[in-house]
Amino acid sequence: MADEGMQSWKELALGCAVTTPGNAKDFNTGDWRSTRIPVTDREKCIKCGMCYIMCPDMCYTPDPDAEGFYLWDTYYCKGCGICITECPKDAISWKEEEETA
Amino acid sequence: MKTATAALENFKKLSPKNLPLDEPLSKGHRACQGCGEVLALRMIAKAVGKELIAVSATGCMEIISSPYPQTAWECPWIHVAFENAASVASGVEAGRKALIRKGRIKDDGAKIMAFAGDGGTADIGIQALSGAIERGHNFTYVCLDNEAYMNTGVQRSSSTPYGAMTTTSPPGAKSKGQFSWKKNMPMIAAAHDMPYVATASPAFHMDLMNKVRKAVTVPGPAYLHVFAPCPTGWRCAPDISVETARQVVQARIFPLYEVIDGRYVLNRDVKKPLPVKEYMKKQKRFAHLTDEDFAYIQEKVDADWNRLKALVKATNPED
Amino acid sequence: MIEVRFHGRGGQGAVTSCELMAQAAIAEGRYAQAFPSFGPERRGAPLQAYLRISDEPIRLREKIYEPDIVVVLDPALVAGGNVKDGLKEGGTLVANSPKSADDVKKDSGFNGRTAVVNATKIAEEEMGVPITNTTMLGALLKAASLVDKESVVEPLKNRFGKIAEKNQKSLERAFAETVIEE
Amino acid sequence: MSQRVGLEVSLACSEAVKLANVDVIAAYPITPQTHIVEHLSELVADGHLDAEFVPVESEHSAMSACIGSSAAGARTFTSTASQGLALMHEIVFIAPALRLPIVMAVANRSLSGPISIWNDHSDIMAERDSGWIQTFAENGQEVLDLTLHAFKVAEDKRVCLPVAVNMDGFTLTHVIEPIMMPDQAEADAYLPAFEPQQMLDIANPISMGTVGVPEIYTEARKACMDALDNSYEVIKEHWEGFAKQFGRSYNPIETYKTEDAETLLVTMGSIGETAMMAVDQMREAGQKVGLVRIRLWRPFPADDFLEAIKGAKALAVVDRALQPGSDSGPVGTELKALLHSRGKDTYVANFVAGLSGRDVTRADFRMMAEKAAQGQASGATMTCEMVGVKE
Repeated sequence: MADEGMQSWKELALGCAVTTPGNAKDFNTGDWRSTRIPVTDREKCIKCGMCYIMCPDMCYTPDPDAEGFYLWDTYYCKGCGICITECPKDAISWKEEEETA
Repeated sequence: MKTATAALENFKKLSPKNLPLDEPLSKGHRACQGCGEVLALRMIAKAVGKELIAVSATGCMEIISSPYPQTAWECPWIHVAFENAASVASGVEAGRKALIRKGRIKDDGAKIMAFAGDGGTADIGIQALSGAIERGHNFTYVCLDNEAYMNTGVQRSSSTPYGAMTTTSPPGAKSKGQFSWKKNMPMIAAAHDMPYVATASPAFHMDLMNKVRKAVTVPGPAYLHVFAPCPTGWRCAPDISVETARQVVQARIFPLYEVIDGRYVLNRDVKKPLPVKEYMKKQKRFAHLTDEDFAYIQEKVDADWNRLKALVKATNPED
Repeated sequence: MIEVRFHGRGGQGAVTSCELMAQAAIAEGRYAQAFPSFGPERRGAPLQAYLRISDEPIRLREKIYEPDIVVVLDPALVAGGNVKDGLKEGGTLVANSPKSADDVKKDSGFNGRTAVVNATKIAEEEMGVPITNTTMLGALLKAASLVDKESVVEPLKNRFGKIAEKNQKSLERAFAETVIEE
Repeated sequence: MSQRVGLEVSLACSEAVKLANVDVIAAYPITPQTHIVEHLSELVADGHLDAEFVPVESEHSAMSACIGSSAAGARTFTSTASQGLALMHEIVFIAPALRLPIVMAVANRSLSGPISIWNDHSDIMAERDSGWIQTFAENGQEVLDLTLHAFKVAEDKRVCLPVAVNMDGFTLTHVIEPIMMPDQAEADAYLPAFEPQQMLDIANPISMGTVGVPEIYTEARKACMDALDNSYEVIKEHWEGFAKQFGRSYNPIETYKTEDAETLLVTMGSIGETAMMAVDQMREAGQKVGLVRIRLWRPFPADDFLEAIKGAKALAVVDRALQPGSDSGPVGTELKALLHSRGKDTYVANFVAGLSGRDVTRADFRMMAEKAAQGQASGATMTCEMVGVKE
């Protein structure tokens, strides 16, 4: 819960511990991105996973519907562009966000 | 004592096909765009997986992962202060050791890791680190080296490279920027005659993750020195963090090597090095340097590389 | 309550003397305090240690300013000038010295009751070392029945293990050879 | 069966830690605490105590390692003094914030400079506001008893706070005196095994020591303040339990001949027993003087104190530490603020005595009590006096 314990001191966990592991996942770092998003051209993609392993924000996850491809997550992508620079096949490129909306 | 050598005899390497899926560091952390440090941290945590108990020093990685009431840690995690990650980790290790011996907790194979930045390691934390290594606690200490105090706004540390501009090593009429050579932390760690020391870079992720696995496999202390590009502090584009982490190795500035029971192993022999100028020119922290300065730095980099090669030769007499 | 001040040198075991006496008294069901002078003195430097023994619980935590008894472990400290400091008029000086009680009185400047024994000689002969702390307990016990002599046997054993017997013998000899002059 | 033994007080402290079956000791040697850790390392080396002895490279790391060990779920002890406590200072505050029940023996010694190894309370007073429960022992028996009690209180799930047991350096630590030493069965009956409320466990991950953003820092501190306040009842309860188990009873505030007393000495630590003797002397001389000893310093037992002094006209409050720039010592400040906030006009004469091993004698106590009585009678301004300072 994102606002756990923010109301009253009486509701804080012992020693201000956070007892819900990984609840930062609720936090929308996609807000940090400006207008551009990385878009993968699946024609060029060789499923090497560099985007998956090199993303500091863990925005790429294996696509359950398309074996071997990776899905990009708008909720976390801060728009750093590492995936674009590191893609060995230049399969990922910037697109204006409106174009894909 | 060949502690590490024996423990690594049957070491099974990770391959790109069998990467662990768990991410002990979760999404939603608040690191800067293109942060090379959080990328390295993510890879390290991933390499360990569900068995990780993490101790963080105060610094970027602590701040961005734990603003109450959120945590980006899926694993047990503790932060106490800036300079004491190694001592906190030694306490965690000692506590668990006693409890396991007394049968009060089961030996679940947890791996204790301490994470600190270069300031928390090479400067204010070096005493605690040295003590913890010397006492032989079974833990892995990871220095995430972004070459300055980034958390507080890019002040110089003893790990800042010569010539770099920081907010406390500004270039000026009487200054080249950072006035001293970068402190050689991995070799300082190795001087403790500890079982396992390694350098790594997130650009070489398989090398990095395998070194992490080795570090946690080896009984006793292990030290990892991980290069961690900081686009914010180094004043470069966020998309080139990995490229920077690659080029620093290709320029022989940050060689990838291991020290296993005192034996130096060069993991990547760079035959045709990139000139240091090529590496440095993309980072505005070096923008004020002249060709003369680059030549001066190149000389030092070459000398350090030769020393490392000599150490490899000296400690591998059979080769 | 009896208050005793020991004069010795760092390394001569004055603190151990106090400790053994305190433990003997406590073993008798009585009360005691033993404490060193809390100084920066190192081996060889003159120092003092203190002992209180009482039949009642001891509440006093002042230093000992007016001892009933002063014990000097090292002959060279007798003439040091400060052994008689605060020593009560009716008190007793117990000194390790090869000299006569009269000479000890002259050297120390204390004219009251004085007990003298050549503890260094006894310790050398019985234990092969010139450490007089346990030997001088024999002299102290002869001069004042602070505790039953038998009560010291156990603490000596606990403290010295194998060499307790030699210490015990040295103590007994000092007890026998101490000369007291009123 | 408890046994009556003659033992150095430092060793009695170590023996209490052994009776507590502590899991981890992380400590760095410093005078006058050394005998405590030396003896503990011996107990571990000889196999008499099954614990990890972590010989850290500094006190800063001692407290850091204690935090790690306690967070791992281990019963944890450390001990220090003076400069060591000062070096630890930064981390001292973090233990209660993380709600870790660490027990620390402080062999109280003055702070530099000038460097001085002797006893006063300036070291612990610099940690006064750290959020630790703080008790002061008056004699060797109390050192042992308060140490056992400290674990019991710290680990109580209603408390979960660290406890500092203060014992005057040298004046207590280096004295051999009679101690009633409980046996292991008695100690176990009083202090069961540690059951941590939360710990670093890969089966149940938690994050400890997160960033306190402005929206939460105030609440986090309030929660700790509340925990410290609430520990008072538990502290008393476990002293009552101790009395039942061992026959020795303790209270947050102890009184001696306070009934009908017009002037009260107020002390903390080992000078209390000498003060009692001074009271006896003054009573014999017909003076209506009594003594109040503060055993529990944090949380301060305000109501007990007010009850203890209710009939008195004047207090002679003996501080063992300076509070430079203030017109009182730390205890004096505490008591004056309390009296004022409760609308009491009891006269307070504040003295700082016994700095760094300077003896506090019966004569000193008589002088202080007399000055307090005279001050009250004449309505003199209440300034703080450094006892025995050479002009």
